[in-house]
This record gives sequence, C-alpha cells and structure tokens, in this order.
Amino acid sequence: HALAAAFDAAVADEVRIEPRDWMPDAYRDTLVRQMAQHAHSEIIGMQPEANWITRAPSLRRKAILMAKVQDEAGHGLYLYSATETLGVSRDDLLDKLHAGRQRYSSIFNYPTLTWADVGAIGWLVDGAAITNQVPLCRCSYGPYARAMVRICKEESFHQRQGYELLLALSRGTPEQHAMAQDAVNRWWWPSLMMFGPPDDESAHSAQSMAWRIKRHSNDELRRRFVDICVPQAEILGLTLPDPDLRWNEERGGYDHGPIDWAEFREVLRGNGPCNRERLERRRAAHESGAWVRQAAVAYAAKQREAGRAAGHGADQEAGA
Amino acid sequence: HALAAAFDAAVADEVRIEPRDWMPDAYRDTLVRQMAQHAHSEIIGMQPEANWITRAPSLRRKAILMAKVQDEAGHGLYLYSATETLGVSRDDLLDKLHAGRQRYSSIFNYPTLTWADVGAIGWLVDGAAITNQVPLCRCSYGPYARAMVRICKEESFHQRQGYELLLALSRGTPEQHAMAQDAVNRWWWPSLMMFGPPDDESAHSAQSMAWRIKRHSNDELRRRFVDICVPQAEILGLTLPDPDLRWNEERGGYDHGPIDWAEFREVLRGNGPCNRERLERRRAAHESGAWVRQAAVAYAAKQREAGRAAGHGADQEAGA
Amino acid sequence: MNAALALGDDALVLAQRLGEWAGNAPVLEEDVALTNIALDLLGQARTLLSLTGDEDELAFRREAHEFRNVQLVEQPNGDFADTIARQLYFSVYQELLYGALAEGGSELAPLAGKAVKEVAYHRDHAEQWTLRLGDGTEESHRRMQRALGTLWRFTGELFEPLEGLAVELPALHAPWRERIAGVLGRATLEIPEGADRTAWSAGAGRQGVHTEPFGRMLAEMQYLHRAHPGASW
Amino acid sequence: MNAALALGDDALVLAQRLGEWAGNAPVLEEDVALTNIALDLLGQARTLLSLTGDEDELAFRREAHEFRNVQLVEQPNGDFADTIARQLYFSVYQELLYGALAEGGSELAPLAGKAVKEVAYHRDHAEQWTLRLGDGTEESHRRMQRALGTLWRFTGELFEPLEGLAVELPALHAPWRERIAGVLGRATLEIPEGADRTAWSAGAGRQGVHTEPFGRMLAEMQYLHRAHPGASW
Repeated sequence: HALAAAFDAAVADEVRIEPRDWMPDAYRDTLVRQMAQHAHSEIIGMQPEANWITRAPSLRRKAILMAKVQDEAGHGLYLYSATETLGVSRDDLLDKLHAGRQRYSSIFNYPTLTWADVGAIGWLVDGAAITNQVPLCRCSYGPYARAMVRICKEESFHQRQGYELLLALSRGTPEQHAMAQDAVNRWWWPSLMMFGPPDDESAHSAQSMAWRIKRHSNDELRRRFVDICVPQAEILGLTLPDPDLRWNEERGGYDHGPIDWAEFREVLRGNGPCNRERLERRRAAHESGAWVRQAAVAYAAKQREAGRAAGHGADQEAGA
Repeated sequence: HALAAAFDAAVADEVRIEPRDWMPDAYRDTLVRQMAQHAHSEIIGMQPEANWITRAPSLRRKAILMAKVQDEAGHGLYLYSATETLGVSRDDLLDKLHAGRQRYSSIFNYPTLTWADVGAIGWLVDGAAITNQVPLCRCSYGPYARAMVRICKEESFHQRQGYELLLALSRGTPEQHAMAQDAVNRWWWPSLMMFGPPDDESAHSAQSMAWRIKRHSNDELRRRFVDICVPQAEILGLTLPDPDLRWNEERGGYDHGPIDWAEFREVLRGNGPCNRERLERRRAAHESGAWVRQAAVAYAAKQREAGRAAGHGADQEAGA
Repeated sequence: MNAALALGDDALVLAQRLGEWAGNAPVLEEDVALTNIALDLLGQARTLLSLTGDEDELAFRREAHEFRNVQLVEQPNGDFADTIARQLYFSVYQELLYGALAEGGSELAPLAGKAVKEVAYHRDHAEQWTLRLGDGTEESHRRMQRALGTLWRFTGELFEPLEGLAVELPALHAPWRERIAGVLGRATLEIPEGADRTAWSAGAGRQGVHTEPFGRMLAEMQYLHRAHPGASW
Repeated sequence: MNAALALGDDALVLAQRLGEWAGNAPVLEEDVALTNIALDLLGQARTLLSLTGDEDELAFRREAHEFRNVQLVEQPNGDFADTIARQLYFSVYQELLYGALAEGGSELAPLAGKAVKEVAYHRDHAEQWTLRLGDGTEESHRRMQRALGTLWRFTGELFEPLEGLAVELPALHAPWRERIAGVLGRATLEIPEGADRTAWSAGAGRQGVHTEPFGRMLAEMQYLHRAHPGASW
C-alpha cells in the first residue's frame, strides 16, 4: 500500500500524524484505547483526592488540592477532545467506562486513607505518571502529543506540591511523620506497578514502539522512576518499603526487590480495594446528572429553534 | 339520647371509656386529633436528638441517647396502637402527617445546634411534656390513659438524664458551661409555648375539660412548669433568659415575662426554623422504605398462601 | 473587622460546600466550573479572614456559634438545582455588594475591586444554568422551581444591616429582587412567594445561630486540624 | 488484650453505623429493632474496650489506623438491604464466635456467655429480613442479592486467625458458610460467587488498614470529643 508506506515513512521520520492523515486501523484503535484509558484515569483519579478536599487541614492546602482536582478535570477535557479527533465521542467513551469495557489506571483503585496519601499521590503517582508521559509529548499522533505537553507541565507542578506536602509532614510531629511513612509504605509498590508488567510479559509494547507511541520499555521507565525517587526519599527522611533496594554500581542505578504481580493482576481483574466504589461513584454521578444534561440539550434546542425563527422572520422582512 | 346521657354520666363519674363503648363523634374526633398529634410528635421528635447520636462525646452518653430515641420510637408505637382502637390505621395517620394534614408538636421545629441541646430537650422539653402528660394518665379514654402511664414513667427518666447532662456541662469547662447556657437560652421560650396559647385564646379547652381529656388550663400547667424549673435552674447554675421572671409572693409562684406569640404562630404556620426539614426527612424515610414494606407484605402473603396450601394438603390427607 | 469576618465566613462556607461537588458534577465542564468558583471564594475568604486574624485559627478552631456567615451558604448542596439556586441568590447579592464596596473608600474596597470580576463570572454561571434548568425540560423546571422555593426563606437575612460595613445592605434588597425576578422571568420560573425568613433565620447567622447541617459540615472540615493540635501542615 | 480490642472495635463500629439509622428506618418497628441491636453492640463494645483501657480514650482518641475492627462493619449503611446483608454476615459470625468463646475458659467467656443471647436475637432479626427481602418482591430480591454480592469480599477477613483469642477463627469459616447458605437458600437467594477478599482486605482491618468511608465515620464520631480536650461529659 502506498498509504501505509507513506504512513510508516512519516512515523519513522518523526513527522506528526494529524487527524486527517491516513492511518492504519490498528494504530487508530491502539490510540483510542490508550487515550481513552488516559482520559478515564484523569476523571476517576479525581475521586481519591477529592475525598480529602473537605477535610484539608489548612486553607492553603485546601486551595492547592482543589486546584489540583480541577486540573485533573481539565486534563480529562483535553484528552477526551484529543480522542474525539479519532472519531469517537466523549459520550461513547463514558458509556464504555461505565459499562466496565474501557479501563482506567489501576492505581486509582487504592484508597486514600489519610491526609498524607494526598502527598504520596502527588509525589509517587504523579511522579510515575510524568515519567510515563514525558516521552508521550513526542508521540507520533499530534493531538495526543500536544495534550501531553500541557498536561505534563501541570503534573510536574502537582508532583512538587505533593513532595512538599510530605516534607512538611515528615518534619512535623511524630504523628505526622508516621502518617507520611505509612502513606509511602502503601503507595510505593502500586506506583511501581503503574509502569505495567515486566518487558518480557508486555503484549503491545513492540508495535507501540514501532509506531512511536511508546518510546521506552516498561522496565526502563520503572528503573528511571526508582532512580529519581531514592534520593528524594532520603531528603524527605522517609524510607521506601523495599529491603532489597540497593545501588547497582555496574548499571549506575538502583535495583529494586520483586514486585507482587499477583496483586497487580487481581486489581486489574476488578478485585482491588476500591474498584467497585470508584466505578459506582462515577456511575452515580453520571446518572444523577442525567436530568441536568437533558435540560441543557433541551434548552439549546429551544434556543436554536428561536434563533431560526428570528432569522426566518428577518429574512422575510428583508425580502419584503 | 340515652347513650349520650350514659356517656356523660360515665365521664363525670370518672369511669374509663373503652373502645367498644358508645362515644360522641366529636369526642372521638378530638381524641384522634390529639392522640395522632402526640404519636407524630414522638416520631418527628426522634430527629433533633438522633442528630447527635453519631457525635455523642462519650460512649455512656451515646448509649443513653440511643436508648432515649429508641423509647421515643416505642412511644410512637404505643400511641399509634392506642389511636387504632378508635378505628384509624397507622398508615392513614402517617399519610396525613406526610401530607401536612395532621400536626406534631411545634417544639420539634427548632434545631439541635450543639450537644447541650440534647440536655436542654431532656430537661425542658421532656419536662414540659411530662407536666402536660401526667394529667393525661387520668384521661377519660382508657387506651390513651394507659399508654400515658407507661410513657410518663419513661419520660421522667429522660428528663432526669437531660438535667444531669446539663449539670455536667454547667460544671465543666467554660466552653461547656457556655454551651449549656446557650442551649437553655434557645429552648426556654419554645418550651413555654408547648403549653399552647393563653387560656383566653385557647379554642378547644372547655370541651376537652368537660370530657376529662384535659384537666388543667394551658396557663395553669405553664405556671406549674415554671415553678418547677426556676429552682432547678439555680442548682444547675444556669440562667433562664427572662429578665421579668420573679417570685409572686401573693400567688406563691413565679411570674414570667411576655411570650412571643407571633413566633409561636409563625412556627405553627410552617415557618419555623426546621418545619420543612423535619417533614421532608420523614417523607424521605417513608418513601425510601416503601420497597421494604412492600417486600414484607408480599412475603407474608406468600407464607399465608403456603400455610393454606399445606393445610389444604393436610385436610386432603386426613380425608383420604 | 466584624464585617470582614462575616463576609469571609460567607465565602469560606460556600467554598466548602462547593468543594463537596468535586468529582460528582453532572458534566465534566461543571467539575471545572464549580471548583473554579469554590477556589475564587476560598481566595476571598483567606484575604478577608486574614484581616481579622490567622486564617487557619479562624477556619478550624472556632465553634459553630462563632461563625458569622449567613445561613444561606451553609445549606446542603442537594441536587444540582439546589446548588444553582443557592449560587444564583448568593452571587447576585455578592456582585451588588462587592460592586458597592469597590466604589467606596473602605478598607475592603481593594479586595472588592478584585473580587467583583470573579463574582460577575459566578453570577453569569448561575444565570446560564437557571435559564437552562428553568427553560429546559419539565423535570428540570420542576426541580429548579422547588429549589428556589426551598431556599427563599434564607434570602431575607442577606440584607440585614452589617455593623462596620461601608455598604447599606438593606438598600441592596430592591435591586437584588429586581435582578432575580429578571433572570427567573427569562427562565420561565416564578419568583417564590412566602416569607423570606423564618422564626430564627432573620439575621441569625450573622449572630452565630446556624442550622443543623452546619454543625456536621464543620465537624468534617475541622476534624483533621483539631485532631493534631499545634501541628503545621 | 489484642483480641478484646479487636472484638470491641467490631462492636463499636457496627453500633455507630446502626445508630445512623435512628429515625430513618422503613418502619417504626425497625427504628426500635435497629437501635436495640446498636445498643447491645455498644454495651459489648464498652465491656470489651474497658478490658484494654479507658473506653472513651479508645473510642475517641485513636486514629483510624489504630482501630482493629474488620472492614465489614465499617461499610456504609447503604439501603436497607445493604444493612441487612451486613447484619446477616456479621451476626452469624458473632453467634458462632461468642458461642465458642462462652464454652471456653478464657477471660472473655463471661462476656460471651451474656452476649450470645443478644447475638442470637440479632441473627434472628437478620434472618427474618433476609427471608422477607429475598422472597418478597422482585425489587427486594434484586436489591438483597446485590447487597450480598457487594459485601461478600469483606467476609473472608472475619476468619483470619486473631492473636490471643481462645477460638480458632478459621475453623468457624465452614459452619458460617453452611449457615449462610441455609438462610439464603430458604430466601431464594444465591450465595455470592467471586473472591471473599480483595487485594487489601484479607486481615487488613485487624492490622489497622481500613476503607475510605471509615475515616469519614470516625471524623463524625470523634469530632466533639476532640474539640474539647480534657473535658468530662
């Protein structure tokens, strides 16, 4: 195929693919799946953090947290829009999310049990997300790459805020320090799982690399993340809950202990601590908002109708 | 009428009227209105106190409050049963309550804003209720009188517990003392209004007295209540919010200042601080429980059906 | 600065209520919009409270009866119509109030001058949704009309005189009513009848008398701060 | 007395949840019954906690991660079916547990001997309602089946070994399952399939790991007590 060859050549030359360009169906499907999951993760990801907005212990922290959750809603909007350039509507994507036919990031199936979890999400979860997402700013699909540029900028801001929150706790009262350590204990391993299964078990990786959607292997990114976190944890005065974590002189990086992939698979299968709650809450918000969306649609239709009638009247006058 | 004469004579002789006895329609109507209002007051009255069950500041107080709210549900049950002896079902009465066509005591349209309100309700509201209700133990209608005997016993227990709660607060920290004083300030006047309008404006009183449903005038009971409260307030170390309250040597009792009857009428008219919330909450509980009641009815019908079928089968066997 | 405290409490309490919507809005755009409004209000609250003392001491260590906000802003979110009705009543009031304050020379004028633009956006947001809900479907019309009626009795308190404030609040009542009537008229909704205050609501919030839901709201808001006395966050 | 603390926390937390029903039950008889069960549990909790320390210190001054209750009892009330499913799972467990404890000679035997009668009533109450809801209407059947499914993943934790307890909890799992299956069978309901624990729920409550709703429940329960440090009530 000439089209396919041109596409492959463009991708290999790092030319951005745009919505009107020809693309293979499999490329489109992969992008839709990945971008939808990414969008869904932003809106489901609001839940664990919103859980603490009403209880934030200072007004400054409350404002920071509100702004962060608002950014996540905004990221959801960018990403649904970017996905719409591939011909799928936001409503369709939401229906699939609510029906359990599209995924969101498994990390959000873990609960936020204390205020320190807000910090741990910022530091570790946003940190892992950025490590994953920075290469996506050079993704071969233009709208996705551009959305990621905006998102990554804001995410790194969130990551610093989370780190700073944990730092304040770690240097606070013994109870606050313990709260921070407990949060890191609970979020560390799930964060490492965010990079996906080990390279030898990763199904779609090779093709995604060829398409320049993905640019680094799961294990590569995971190691990069660990290398960033270890010195940060030291400054924080918090311990990472991995007795096997040690410097590998030869590789010039840190080796970490074995990841509990059984837990990863369980959570992926719907059996995490909050899978049910997250999806039910999302469905409930959507369903109890149905009458509002219907009202907006009905009102817009009436306005269009009125506009047409007025326009028609004007035409008649002009014609008279 | 011979029946009417016999009824009048019986009442005059302090003979109890029982459900199967003949009684004038107006007597029956008066009783239904009063008993229904009383029953409704018990169940609406659960709301302001239940508001604090989950926040009670010690386990002992939590247990006492739970037991009290449970007693109120129990009183509701007695009183609906007693009213049913007059030929009106509980469902009918509840429908009328929910439709706003029967009243409950206006006092429950005031909010419980602090923990001390739980004490003030016990001391003042239950105290006023008892003053009103003790004479009802000798009411001419038997089932009502007997229900009141049980209720008054429990109410005086609640009243003492409320008093003791306030005493603990009054003798506690300055914040606790202020909380107790604030509660008494807010509940004192509404409690005085519980005895109804002044005698010269009270519509049904004369007839109810003749029927021995009522035995003392509104003002008489109100004065009795004030005379009880003043020395109790002194022991509590709390002030009653009435600058005109003073000992009347001549009468041998306390005179109180003018009551704001405009507020009383406003609250009666539905315009109190919580009228809407109380009724909406009640309706919501009733409506969201509809499917449960339907299930119970359906299950009972199936059981009867099964019982009949089994009985029928047994008959056949016996006949065979 | 009694007035700054009262206006600061209004903004703080409404921000707290709106914060409860995060992640629960009927459309994603409203998650953004409601949080945005909450953030504006929280910013106003922090400026106003800081005029009177330490913002966190004031927000997290006062008891319910020490708060000076009007009862309107503490009312529970209810459904989206209840929230929009509350926003409409309050944002029209706040726009008039900040507009008048900004023109005066009081200590609050600079704050009001900055906030008046935010508040105009809040008012516009509430107006747009009032139109959509009022003139949308039968159900949305019914819900919006009910919500307006439910909250009406908390509107009278907004116009009680407020000590130390450079604006005569009672004088704002008529223009407020006119603007509300205008929006409701365009939205095919009726202005509620009946009392605009209850036996206890007239000016009561400003004197520290609140409603039952407020105590529960504060318990949630203050719990963590109070559970760690003296800690920094 | 780690075991007394764990059992005491179970009873306390479930009493707190049931207390939320007061005034909201579907029929007045259930306002009485649910509060009655809550009171029994609260009584058990007070006895058990007092074996370990001051009951109010333990109830009101611990942080979430210091509570040792199973995650089942902290789950929100949901609708009446959710509450009955939680009651069924828990009361059958508690009846088996207290029955076994009462027969042993441990420190908890006297308490268990007294409580076993209360718990038999709780179990009977839950059973009767399971029958009514399961074999009532189509809607009640659907709701009850859903509730049983939702809570199933919190049942495995009940049978994790508990240090210091004179009863082998894992040994109660089979009789528990048999009794539950019996009731559900009579109620025309299916015993749920799928995992009876999640990635985090297996024994996690006993180690201080709880679920998100628990933090909110504690905030409400402890707020007033914590707002007045050192006060007596």
